[in-house]
Amino acid sequence: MLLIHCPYCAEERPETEFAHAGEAHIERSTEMNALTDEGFSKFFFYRDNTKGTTFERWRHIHGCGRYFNAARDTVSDKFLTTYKAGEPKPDLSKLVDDQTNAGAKS
Amino acid sequence: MNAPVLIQPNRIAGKGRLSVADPMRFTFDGKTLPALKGDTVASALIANDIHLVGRSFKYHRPRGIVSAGPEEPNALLGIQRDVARHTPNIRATVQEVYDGLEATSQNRWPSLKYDIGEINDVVSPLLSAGFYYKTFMWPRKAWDKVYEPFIRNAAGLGKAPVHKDPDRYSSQHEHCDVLILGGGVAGLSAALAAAKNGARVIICDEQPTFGGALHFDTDIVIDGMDGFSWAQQAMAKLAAMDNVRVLTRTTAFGYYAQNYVGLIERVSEHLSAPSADLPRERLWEVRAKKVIIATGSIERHMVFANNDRPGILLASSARTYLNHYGVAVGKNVGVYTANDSAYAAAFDLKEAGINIPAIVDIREHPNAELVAKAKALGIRVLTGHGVMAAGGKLRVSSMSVAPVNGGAREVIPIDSIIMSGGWTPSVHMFSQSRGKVAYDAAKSRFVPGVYAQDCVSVGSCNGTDDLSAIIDEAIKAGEEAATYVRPNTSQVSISIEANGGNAWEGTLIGAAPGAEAGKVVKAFVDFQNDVTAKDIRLAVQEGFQSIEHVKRFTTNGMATDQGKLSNMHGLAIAAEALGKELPEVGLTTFRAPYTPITFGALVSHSKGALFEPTRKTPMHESEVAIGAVFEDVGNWKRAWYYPKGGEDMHAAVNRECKTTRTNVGMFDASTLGKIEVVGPDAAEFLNLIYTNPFLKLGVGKLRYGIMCREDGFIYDDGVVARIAEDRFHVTTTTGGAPRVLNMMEDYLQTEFPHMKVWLTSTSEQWAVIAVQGPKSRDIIAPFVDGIDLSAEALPHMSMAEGTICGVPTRLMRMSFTGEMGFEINVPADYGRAVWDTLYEAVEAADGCAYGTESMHVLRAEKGYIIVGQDTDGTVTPHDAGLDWAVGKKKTDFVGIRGLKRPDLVASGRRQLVGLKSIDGRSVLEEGAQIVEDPNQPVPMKMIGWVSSSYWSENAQKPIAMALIEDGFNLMGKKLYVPMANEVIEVEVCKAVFVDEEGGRLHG
Amino acid sequence: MDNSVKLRRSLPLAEKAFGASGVSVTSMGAGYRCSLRVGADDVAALSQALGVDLPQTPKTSARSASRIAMWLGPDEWSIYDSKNNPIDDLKNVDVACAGVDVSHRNTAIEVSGSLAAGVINAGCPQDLSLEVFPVGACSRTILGKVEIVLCRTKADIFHVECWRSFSPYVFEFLSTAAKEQSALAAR
Amino acid sequence: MRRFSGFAVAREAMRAHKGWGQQWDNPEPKSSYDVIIIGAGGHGLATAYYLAKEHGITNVAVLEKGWLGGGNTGRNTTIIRSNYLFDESAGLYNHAVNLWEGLSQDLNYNVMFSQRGVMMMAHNVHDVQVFKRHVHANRLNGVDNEWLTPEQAKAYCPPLDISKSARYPVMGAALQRKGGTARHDAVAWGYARAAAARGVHIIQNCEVTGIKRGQGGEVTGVETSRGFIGAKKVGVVAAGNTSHVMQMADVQMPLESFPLQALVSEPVKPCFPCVVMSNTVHAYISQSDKGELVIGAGTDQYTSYSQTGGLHVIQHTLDAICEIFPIFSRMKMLRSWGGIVDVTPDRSPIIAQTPVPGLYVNCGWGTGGFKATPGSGHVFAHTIAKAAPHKINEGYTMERFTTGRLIDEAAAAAVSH
Ligand SMILES: Cc1cc2nc3c(=O)[nH]c(=O)nc-3n(C[C@H](O)[C@H](O)[C@H](O)COP(=O)(O)OP(=O)(O)OC[C@H]3O[C@@H](n4cnc5c(N)ncnc54)[C@H](O)[C@@H]3O)c2cc1C
Ligand SMILES: NC(=O)c1ccc[n+]([C@@H]2O[C@H](COP(=O)([O-])OP(=O)(O)OC[C@H]3O[C@@H](n4cnc5c(N)ncnc54)[C@H](O)[C@@H]3O)[C@@H](O)[C@H]2O)c1
Ligand SMILES: Cc1cc2nc3c(=O)[nH]c(=O)nc-3n(C[C@H](O)[C@H](O)[C@H](O)COP(=O)(O)O)c2cc1C
Ligand SMILES: [Zn+2]
Repeated sequence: MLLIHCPYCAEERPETEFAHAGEAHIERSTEMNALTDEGFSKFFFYRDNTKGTTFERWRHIHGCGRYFNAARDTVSDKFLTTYKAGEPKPDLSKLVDDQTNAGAKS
Repeated sequence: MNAPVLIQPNRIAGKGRLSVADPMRFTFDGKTLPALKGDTVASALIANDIHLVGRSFKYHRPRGIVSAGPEEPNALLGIQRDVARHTPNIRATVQEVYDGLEATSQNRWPSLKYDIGEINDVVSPLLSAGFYYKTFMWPRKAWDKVYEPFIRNAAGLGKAPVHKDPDRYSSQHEHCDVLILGGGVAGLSAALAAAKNGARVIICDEQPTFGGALHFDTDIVIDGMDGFSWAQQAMAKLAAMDNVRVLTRTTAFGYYAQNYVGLIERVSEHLSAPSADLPRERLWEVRAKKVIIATGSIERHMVFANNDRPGILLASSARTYLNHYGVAVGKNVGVYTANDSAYAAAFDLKEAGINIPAIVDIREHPNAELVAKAKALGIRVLTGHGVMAAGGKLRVSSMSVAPVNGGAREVIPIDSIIMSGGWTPSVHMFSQSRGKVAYDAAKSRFVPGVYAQDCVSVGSCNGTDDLSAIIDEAIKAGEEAATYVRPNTSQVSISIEANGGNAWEGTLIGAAPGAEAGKVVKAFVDFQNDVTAKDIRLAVQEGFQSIEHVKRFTTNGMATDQGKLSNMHGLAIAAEALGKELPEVGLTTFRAPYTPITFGALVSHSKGALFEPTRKTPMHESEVAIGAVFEDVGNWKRAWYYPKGGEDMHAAVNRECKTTRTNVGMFDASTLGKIEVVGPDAAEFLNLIYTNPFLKLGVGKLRYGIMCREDGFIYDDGVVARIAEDRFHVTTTTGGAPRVLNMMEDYLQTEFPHMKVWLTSTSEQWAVIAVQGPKSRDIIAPFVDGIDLSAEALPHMSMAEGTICGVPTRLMRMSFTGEMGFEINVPADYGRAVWDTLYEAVEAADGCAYGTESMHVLRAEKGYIIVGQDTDGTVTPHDAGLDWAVGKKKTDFVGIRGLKRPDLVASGRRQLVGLKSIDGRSVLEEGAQIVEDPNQPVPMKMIGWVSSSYWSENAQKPIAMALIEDGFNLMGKKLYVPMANEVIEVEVCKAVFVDEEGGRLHG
Repeated sequence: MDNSVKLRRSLPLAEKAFGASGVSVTSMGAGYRCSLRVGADDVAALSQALGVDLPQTPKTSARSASRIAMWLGPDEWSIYDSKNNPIDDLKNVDVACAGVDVSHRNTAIEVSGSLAAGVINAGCPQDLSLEVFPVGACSRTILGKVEIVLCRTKADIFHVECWRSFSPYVFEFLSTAAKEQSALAAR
Repeated sequence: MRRFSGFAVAREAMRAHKGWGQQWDNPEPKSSYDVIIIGAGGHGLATAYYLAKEHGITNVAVLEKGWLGGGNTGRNTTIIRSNYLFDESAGLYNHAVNLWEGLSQDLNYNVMFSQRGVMMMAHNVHDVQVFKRHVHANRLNGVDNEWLTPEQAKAYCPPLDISKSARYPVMGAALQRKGGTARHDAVAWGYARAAAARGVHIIQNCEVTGIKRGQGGEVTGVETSRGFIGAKKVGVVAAGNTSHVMQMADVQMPLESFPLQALVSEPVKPCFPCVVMSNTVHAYISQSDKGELVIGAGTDQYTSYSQTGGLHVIQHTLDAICEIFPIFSRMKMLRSWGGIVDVTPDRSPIIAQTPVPGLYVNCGWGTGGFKATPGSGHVFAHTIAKAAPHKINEGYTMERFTTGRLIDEAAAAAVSH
């Protein structure tokens, strides 16, 4: 069971309070009607499915109810950071550094 | 039970820590035997000079007790408390004796001594590793009927329980600063240091008493006490501190992400009459900020011919039996070792009066002091020698000894052999945490290397051998952990003084002399799975070069002990055969659980009533009272039908349907999902979520709405009521309630965050009673206040607020039956009372309550769909004949683009239509398939399927709905429904079977 | 409005109670609840209308008289009142907000006694030590297989809220755990 | 290839098994091949085998980053059945079952295909409707599947609790008698041995790290941890890792990879005669020939490339197992593990050509591809050899996610595995 930091509750909470909600930063077009078949397919079906740091959405469904984003390493399953919905992608290079430093502690 | 007379041939007076004042009795294969409180089944059996306790998996070789701990591969017994409390495969070395315990040996027939399966040992050359892949292929049929049943029957150890488990299991989530796994000297020292520094500490050990190796190592003095006493004192000190939780009999079985560690505490399996409220086991789910791993190390056996004979044990285990349980493993004990630790065992046994005919040490030059001491005690030491084979069958009777470099064999009679191939650090938990082990070439062992989580290993599991070094390392880890978690507390340092406990030198991994390549002997690597050194070599010979292949081909390390003794040996033999170094070949993956754990403990409370919640509506008890039969819909219990006077479902449903159309029926619709959508942008929001237009829906009006996913397939449907300009009452299907709310929240929070709208689930705020039928208005009118119920004031698809029976209501004029009808929403705590009141009136008017089955029939008579029955996830609104509900002028809604994809607009899609049986009486089976030509050969071309089908009492004929290719264009066409024994002719029709004009709605 | 009511409120748990040494599990009487949603700008206005300061720190609650306001999310509070319906106080407020009466949706159970936190931890994965979950702390979370709202009203008293149809499960869960924990503590 | 038989075993037994050779060679990679298959799981190896056997293409290498069969092939619960609803699925999986039936003989390797029957439990009215829909469609498709009453289900699987008081009572079951299990490792080994015997190179510890393309965008070979290897055609059969491998050719996939866990109990004497699946309560169970109960859990909710998952997922599964089979509560879990499954939006596989000339992909089997192994390899070999799909896999393209022509068994039935 993962431990996830909810940026709204400002606390780490157990995974069972959360629902994973797929890859993050896939915006729904404001002009849905203008999408091509391929465009729609990319939007709805195609995913990076990154091996390494992925950006993903979670909902603190059995907590504050908020959707938020996370950067997580899909190989180690470790979170690099979580941030509120609507905020831009954090600077990864910095985060990776922080992690290495944090890792050195133990 | 009366105090038994203690005749235990191997119990040594004055040795061990158990008290003769606490006698008990247990049975083994029906024979009653004495034991002492604190004995394990294994120590008690050995005390009674019983070594033969089981038969191996494949060859059915007689097997004895090898160890004194959880690593035991052989001594697995069935333990029975009573008929329903039978547990197979219990390690005799872990199970404590309680008065009246019944133990049975396994995998033998007809008896332990005379086992038919022994034939496998005789034909064992045929049964080499992986032999079954090479044979049993001809004749093809014989596999199912002969070979496979034979293989299956030969396999397996104990017998599975046949009764429902009557025991309780408990669970507990727990958080701490520092979790310490293992309560040997390392764990205890770390715990004392961490606890003194204010950390919230949990320390667990799988044994009943703390101390670890101190159970056997009586040469150690700590803080002026003998080591074991120190451990007990340390544990008492910890237990008395508020910030420490001490858990005995508690195994750490799994190390998961982010320092989440699973522990199982065995609560009552050692008690003779546990209270019924006491769980058998308790699962602890611990989340720790820091984990200190202090799990010690495990002694290895020696791999030589017939090393599996009963009476051959690990040396330190023999020492545990002697020093802790006061039991000698034999009277005449041979010693075979590659490591110093066996000497101490020999000395202790010798000093207890046991004859030690020889210490056979494969090393040319073992520690001179130890050799000198042995000689001083009168023990013969054969250095540079090996045990080439053990003699005896049901019990070891001799060891055949020869110089390692060749030479004459000497057969030494013994009744037990104790052995040590050195020690394997227990890196299980470390590895489970995803840490990477490193190879310590000097000592041929794997130790913790790169850490992946916030944890640290100390003591013997970390490859630290010297006692003082262990203590220093552990104290440091404890202090650092505490200050890491609580940086602001002032630091207290502790000191622990130790004497004794020098590092034990010497190691042997792989086959011992006499079992090397080319020797055709049975030298067991994995006892339980009967894997020999030559099996491992055969695997390599056949091309299984990865250690993972070797494991799977030979099953080495796959038994219930998971290779605690065998993995290193297997690896070494494979590496040798491959001509590679050990770390190049590598270990197999460590996985949870560390030792096997009870399903029931993982389930803990989630069984019976707590398996999953059973949801009941507010009116449930009233429905029970009038005889409802219920069906499961998700977690809900819904009234299915209400049989009267012995009616079957069919009769009840016919009556309910008829009564509702001609008179009045009432229905509990409380399970429908409800969402209150509030805010200035509420209408805008719903307009995007539903395919229908919503902006212009008037206050007090209702609209049926359809919801798609972006892909354009129907996701849910429901009725939306506008309560106020900025407030809507939305209903969803029963099953759809949570996912619809979740989807709406998703869009609201992430796609349309600019909208000022809030969503609140009110599914359970409102009890909902549908009153339907021509008399529905007459029934409810007397109870309603503040609402004009007339058709003009409250027409079909409108709503009003007022009271009913004096309680507030949202009263909706709507219908899922095609009759005039009302859906009465009342606050749920009033639901039952309002239902009872209305039911009285309905009954007085010769109306009835109807259940979900009648609801299904009544709506099908009108062709109304049920999402999830007449649609699945492949049906668009257009397919379902609901094109009218898709706002043509809307520029956006969820699904707008998906709906336009080529395949969704192509011709030939399956469309929802009605079906009549041409014979006028055959009720089709739901799910039945439809074809154009019933005479075509299989595989047939199916053009559709029956989604709903009933006998309609109102229409006096069978009715059905079906999804059929191009169905809208097939009206009147004759099609066929091929069943197993007949073909039913059907005709496509409109899906409306009653009141085609729809006039009845508006009464 | 409720004055005109002639019918009885039948609570989902009626008057269920379970007691064992060190812990009791008791269903609470009928209360009033409002799910309140409002943006940050309008919190003050609503605090005033409700007579209780809507807390803005996660996991905290605020009290006044018979009323308690629990932070559930950044724009979400649960207002519980054992005597008066808070929704009535929102009638004349003129801010964009969503006050929804959920008095009947939820029901409450009180768990009290020295073993209370442990009993809840039988199914709740949060850290309920006083250090991390002090008196006044509240949170939506999980108990076994259902969602609850948990509020610590005293060091050894917890107010547990859940939807009505889940309440038999929650009660059964808590009383089963209570029975076992009591027996375990007595070892 | 030395033929395996009872006689051969007996002969070898007399001489301490000294005569067995390697079941497959471990050759050094050549500089190029006609076809490279990435991934030596069951599907990849089967593809290579059928390329050689059916299409005479033997200049083939199967590249495996670890040890062959170590992916999902080596970690699945081995359930085999073909009672799927849609024509496309029934066609594909039934093709596989037909091949399974003769596979041991074809490969001269006993894969222990055990047709003990797969029984899927119906616990509510909706399940009954869905399963009956399957039974009818299967009958007309020539796929074995029958409806059982609760009593018949109990007779077929005596440990089943069919009491009406159960939380989820058994309302019936769909039984496919031809379904069952097979020995997963033997499937990989058998294909490897048979493919190697026909000249296929199986190269283990050889991770593909790049896909090289020529002027026209066509594949020309692969970069590996053992250097560049040229190829005219490349087939990606990398299960959980597909997105990552396809990214090397700049092809994004409609896939997500999730951890899927399974566990085994301690071995006990035969007590469970068939395979039982219950989708409503999420339980999948059978007993292996060695005696362990083999139990499948669900996927974890998040994407991951680690072969582990959370304890709560295992707990959830055991809840269900013990609820349907309360007698198993005292049994013990011996080992649990995880695999990585790649899942398509409609949970049906992709077996197709890709936008990159010469590049083929076979993926998206999610939680249920073991059963298809022979069929999948067979049609994929055809697709690669002919540069055109076999009739059976025509619908399993990537384009279906653009046109909307999905093969969505789950949507139709909420059934997995
Ligand atoms: C726990 C679990 C239970 C399951 N239960 C069932 C079941 O009961 N029934 C069923 O039908 N199916 C089941 N499945 C699914 C089934 O296991 C898979 O669908 C199937 O085995 C896939 O086979 P494969 O050959 O495609 O993949 P794999 O066996 O995973 O083979 C893919 C190979 O590709 C290799 N690879 C990946 N990347 C590279 C690279 N860059 N270079 C070289 N090699 C690479 C991998 O190492 C791996 O060996 C289950 C899966 C799991 C995890
Ligand atoms: N001199 C040497 O070379 C040498 C070698 C090995 C051991 N030893 C002796 O062993 C001791 C080492 O101390 P230590 O504390 O590191 O180890 P230890 O073996 O004394 O204690 C480890 C404890 O951990 C427990 N444990 C192991 N795995 C567990 C799990 N998964 N869950 C719960 N409990 C678990 C065991 O029951 C045991 O009590 C010393 O007494 C030392 O003298 C010495
Ligand atoms: C059908 C099946 C049966 C298994 N039986 C056993 C078993 O009896 N003992 C065992 O230790 N592991 C067993 N395993 C698990 C393997 O040991 C191993 O965990 C699995 O193949 C995953 O590999 P990994 O753990 O090395 O990552 C079995 C696996 C499968 C797929
Ligand atoms: Zn939160």
